[in-house]
Amino acid sequence: MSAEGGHAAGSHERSHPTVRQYVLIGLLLTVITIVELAASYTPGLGVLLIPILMVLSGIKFVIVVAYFMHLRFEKALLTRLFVFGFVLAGAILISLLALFWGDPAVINR
Amino acid sequence: MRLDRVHTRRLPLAAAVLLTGLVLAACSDPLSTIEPKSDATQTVQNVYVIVFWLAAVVFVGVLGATLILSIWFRERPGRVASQFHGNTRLEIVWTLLPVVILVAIFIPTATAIVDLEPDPDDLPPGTVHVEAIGHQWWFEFRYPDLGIVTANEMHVPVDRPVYVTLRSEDVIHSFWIPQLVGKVDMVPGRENAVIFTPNEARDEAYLGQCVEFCGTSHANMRFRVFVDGQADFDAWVEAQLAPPVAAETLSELAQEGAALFQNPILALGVTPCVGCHTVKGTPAVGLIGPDLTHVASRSTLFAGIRDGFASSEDPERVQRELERWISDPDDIKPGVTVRENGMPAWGEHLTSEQITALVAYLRELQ
Amino acid sequence: MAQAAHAAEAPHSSTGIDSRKVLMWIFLASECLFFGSLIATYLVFKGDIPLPAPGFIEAHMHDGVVTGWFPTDRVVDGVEYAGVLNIPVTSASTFVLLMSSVAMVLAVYGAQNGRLKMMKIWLLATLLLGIIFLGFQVFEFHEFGAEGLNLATNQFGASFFVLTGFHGAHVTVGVLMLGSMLLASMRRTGLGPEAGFHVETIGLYWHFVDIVWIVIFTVVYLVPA
Amino acid sequence: MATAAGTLAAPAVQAPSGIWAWLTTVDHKRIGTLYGVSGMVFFVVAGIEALLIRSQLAVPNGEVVDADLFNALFSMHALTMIFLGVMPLGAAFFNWLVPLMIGARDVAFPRLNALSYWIFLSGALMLNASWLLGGAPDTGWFAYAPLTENTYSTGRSMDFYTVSLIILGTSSLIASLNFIVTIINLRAPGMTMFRLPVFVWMTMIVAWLLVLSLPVLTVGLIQLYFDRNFTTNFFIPDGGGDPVLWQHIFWIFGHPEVYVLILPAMGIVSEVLPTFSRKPLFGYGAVVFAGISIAILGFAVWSHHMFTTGLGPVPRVVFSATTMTIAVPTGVKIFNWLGTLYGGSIRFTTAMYFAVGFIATFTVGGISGVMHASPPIDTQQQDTYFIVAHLHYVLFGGAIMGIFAGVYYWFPKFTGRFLSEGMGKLHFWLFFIGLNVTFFPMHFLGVSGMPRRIYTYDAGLGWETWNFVATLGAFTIAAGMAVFLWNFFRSMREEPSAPDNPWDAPTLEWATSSPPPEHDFDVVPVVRARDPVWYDRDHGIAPPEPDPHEHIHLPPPSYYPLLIGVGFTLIGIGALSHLALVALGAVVVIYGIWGWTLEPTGAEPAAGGH
Repeated sequence: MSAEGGHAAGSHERSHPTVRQYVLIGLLLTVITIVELAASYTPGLGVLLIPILMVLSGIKFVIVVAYFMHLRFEKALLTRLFVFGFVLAGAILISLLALFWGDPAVINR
Repeated sequence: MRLDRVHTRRLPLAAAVLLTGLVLAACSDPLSTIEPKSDATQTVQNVYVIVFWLAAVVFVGVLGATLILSIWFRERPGRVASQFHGNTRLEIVWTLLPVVILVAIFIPTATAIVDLEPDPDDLPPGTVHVEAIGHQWWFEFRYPDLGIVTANEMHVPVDRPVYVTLRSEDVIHSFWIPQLVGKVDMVPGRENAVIFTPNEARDEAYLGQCVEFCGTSHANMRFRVFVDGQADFDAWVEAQLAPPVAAETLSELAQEGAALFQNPILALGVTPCVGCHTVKGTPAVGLIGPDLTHVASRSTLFAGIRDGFASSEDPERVQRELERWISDPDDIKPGVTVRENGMPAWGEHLTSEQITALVAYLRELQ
Repeated sequence: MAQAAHAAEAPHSSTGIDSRKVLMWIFLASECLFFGSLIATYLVFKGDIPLPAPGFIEAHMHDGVVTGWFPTDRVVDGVEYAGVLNIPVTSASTFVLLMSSVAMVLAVYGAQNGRLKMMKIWLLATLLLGIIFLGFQVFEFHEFGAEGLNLATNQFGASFFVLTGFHGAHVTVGVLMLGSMLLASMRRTGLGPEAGFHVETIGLYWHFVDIVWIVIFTVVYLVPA
Repeated sequence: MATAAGTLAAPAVQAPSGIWAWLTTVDHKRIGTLYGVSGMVFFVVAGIEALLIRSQLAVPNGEVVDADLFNALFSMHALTMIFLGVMPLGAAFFNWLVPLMIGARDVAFPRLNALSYWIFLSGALMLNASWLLGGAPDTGWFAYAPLTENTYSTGRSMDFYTVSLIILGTSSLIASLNFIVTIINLRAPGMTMFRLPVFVWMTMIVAWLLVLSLPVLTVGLIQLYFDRNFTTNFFIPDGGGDPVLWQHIFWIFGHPEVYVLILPAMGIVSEVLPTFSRKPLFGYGAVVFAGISIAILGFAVWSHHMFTTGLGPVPRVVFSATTMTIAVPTGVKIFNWLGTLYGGSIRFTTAMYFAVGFIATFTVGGISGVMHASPPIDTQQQDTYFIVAHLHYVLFGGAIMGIFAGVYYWFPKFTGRFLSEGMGKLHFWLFFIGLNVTFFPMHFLGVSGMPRRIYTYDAGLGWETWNFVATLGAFTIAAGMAVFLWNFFRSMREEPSAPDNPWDAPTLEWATSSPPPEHDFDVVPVVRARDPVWYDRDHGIAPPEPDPHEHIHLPPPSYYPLLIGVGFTLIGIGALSHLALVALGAVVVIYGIWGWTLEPTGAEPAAGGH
């Protein structure tokens, strides 16, 4: 619909970020990446490292999807469509790993 | 209308015939899945009976309802369809009803899964341990505690737990003796296991077969299980452990065959017999093909698809088939020369006299 | 707005969202499953990479350290293994891809606000950053190959190369789309009223490829085995 | 590029005719016909393969075909039926009906729709070309590694399998994306989501299933292709791989695929039953939600195909529970169909015969499915003829019966002609009796321990009688198909005579002419209720008058879809022969997409996109 493409900012309840905000978001993403790197080089985090990394990259993921991909500013329908696939992919991935990592039958690999 | 006449006559009768057919059809068939002869298959059967009768009730109910509604509400002069969109109470009922049925199925199912699961660290006392190894297209059976290696034929004592570990040398096979134990796959790179206690000794063999598609001759990959009384089993073990036939007791022709069998360069560029087969006490120590130390004592040949010397009424016929096998095995079991580590077609390399001599030798490997 | 001219012939849309955008989002949902499966394969094998055969150790021993087998440094049975993954280099390429996303979002901004020149500049920037990322990947693959890790080496090699390779293929498709868009925007006739949409849709794809890399970077490079 | 696009767009001005019209069409109805005819052709091909299988097994130690050919036959029978028969027949109905049922003038992306057909045709021909070039796939449609790896499957057959399935998957993915968007976005005014006909709902669910499951299969196929051609060892145990991983990947796709095959038939039956019962569908909401639940649960049950693989007790308990749960929504559907019959004034047309037959035979398949949802029972049924019986009751008794209900029901709408009811009923009885005679005895064979996929068996195992009976049944089905084809060709020679709404049906496709005009509706209908045609009839609402000044814009024909399809074919052939051809194919695809994007489509932006 032209209202969507033509007047990007006009037809939405929340207005898109400005150039400045986009750059700031980019900076934020960079900072998070640096923190991730630092965490992975920090000895002694042990098992904590994995959840830390997961949360940080999850935050990055959400930021890109919400702001760069404008999902935050679109109708909820698009979010639902995408999240459905994403959650399913995650669920299948986790159950697959659970099936393999708890598998006693493997004798050589 | 034609529909109701045809239906009313056919369906109830058909349903009755089919249901009883389902119960009776398989009884006394050698591979029957509903004639349990071990604790393991009995456990399955106990679940099956519950599920079967529940299924039968649903079958009759739904098909009957379909039939009755179709007849009752068919178009007739003056009939007007009542316009309604649903009935919430009814819909809740027929959502919950299946749930109840499924719970009734699930509880025995879950119990049976746990019951059937072997625990390798806590095997019952007196367990016989067998290693079953799938090959394209035959089964190898090893008894690690007894030192026996055989092929396509398993002997177990009655009323003692049998623990079978399952492996594969090549592709995925599946191990199944319908009357003794449900199927579990033999997966390369993995080790699975089953445990069962046969409860009926008999002369007739229990039939088993590969049930996971494993290539050209999947259909020709079968085996037999003999459930013996303890004394018979001990005798079998003793026979298997007995030293193989001494060379000097062989007939003249068989000695000629033995020489051929043990010749390390039987034909140029072709792996000789000894490259693949083992006959204990001889230079033949190959590990690729079946162990032939006591091949003539087996009831079948070529993985359960033909009678062997020990069971056939007509040993000459077995002799001829074995000659045909050595000469062109694909003729009996398609694909066997083509697959990796396959049996060569010796007809291209040996004279028929030589093959006759070879078979004469094998025939004396009691 | 520059694109308002075509408002008279608006396509029908029951939800008010442009069909192409809906299509792209569903496609991206599908892509989640694609990369999810590749990542799952990688993780299934990551846990237990077996030791190499003695022949491999001999062939890839440099200064007492074996290269090209394990993802990260480790010592097993007194043998020292140098990890294949080069975190500093990949961090740089990750940064490049992240910046390309920023560039992309600015290009979309330009396109949607009728600032054609801004759009072109940032499209070009995105394109170049994408190509640099691909360059990093070529370099990385080449290095790994030199150290002894290839598709046949072990399950780590196979699942790593197929996962990152297919990500790279997606980046390549993105680069092709960006290049096409850029070329089209140079045409005499200009871009036409649909530019905002095309750029935004390509942008969605590009950002998605970026977030896939966010996951890959974490799961493959940072999370220890 | 720009100039090329300018000249190439010329056919858009004067409407192409004859074969060219079919090659460049973007009309959803014509594409539906292409899918339908292709699907029927491959249905017959797969049926012939089935007859050969049944002939071989009619008697013990049969000698009709040899082992290798038999293995190729059963593998190709499954692949052809699933991917080239039932799926395209489903797609034919989606294409024909979805825009008509939601009151749209076409799908959201007409050219993408044409593209998905040409890619489908490319994959279909490639898969069947394997018969002539290096042997057809002969490891079953499930293709369990490591049997499919180079060591055990020499020759090209498994490469044909991977490449053509990836191509077919691409086609289905494109089509599915298109249908989801169409249903979400192109509904007529007043057509809310909960006024959508159940068939449209099922279409959307099927499309979602494909969109979310195909990528998983694609990954597996890529890995298998890499194993065979690029030295990886994903599924080769000797190289550290794991064949069980293939099984997981395959069935994560494979189980949703089962619902892809059956849900369209459920949708069709949900349209046919109310029309001929002359009353609304019983429990519309329940039927829709049952479909959605089946789809979601369909992703949580894949390991029930692997109960005998050795997964350990916990996964078996869990997957057994999820699998049994699926019986609940399935049961809800069956009960609601029965509820639809209740209180009706049922006209037993041929379509209704097939629909009621569907309920009966599908129920049998559903019940036997619950049996092997129990892993202990499954250890006695898995890979036996019991499973063959089960799956054919679901796919023949379900999917095929449903599809033929749809064929008889919508034939007047599609062609403007009627199929003969007399021959139709003969067809039904031959199918119904044939399928029960073929497949019911297979339950007995399975209980008697007959394994699947064996090309020969010995006498004396109690299998002779029922195998022979099953073979007789198979030829009965073939006779039914012959009657149908005769009926079809006879009918096509007649003059069109069908009125707009011959069955007094409630959905929007019956609100336009039979066959519909190219633009579907003279006036885009306004929907006021769930059964719009009945609502307007009962409330005396006359159809709106067309506006003589309205310019109905239709997307012009395009040969870029065909061109891109050719590009895909080249990529596929290249993947099977020389990688240089892949590059050439990629160039053709890219050129095609360029031309496509720049091609003028009038002023309808909804037709664009890539």
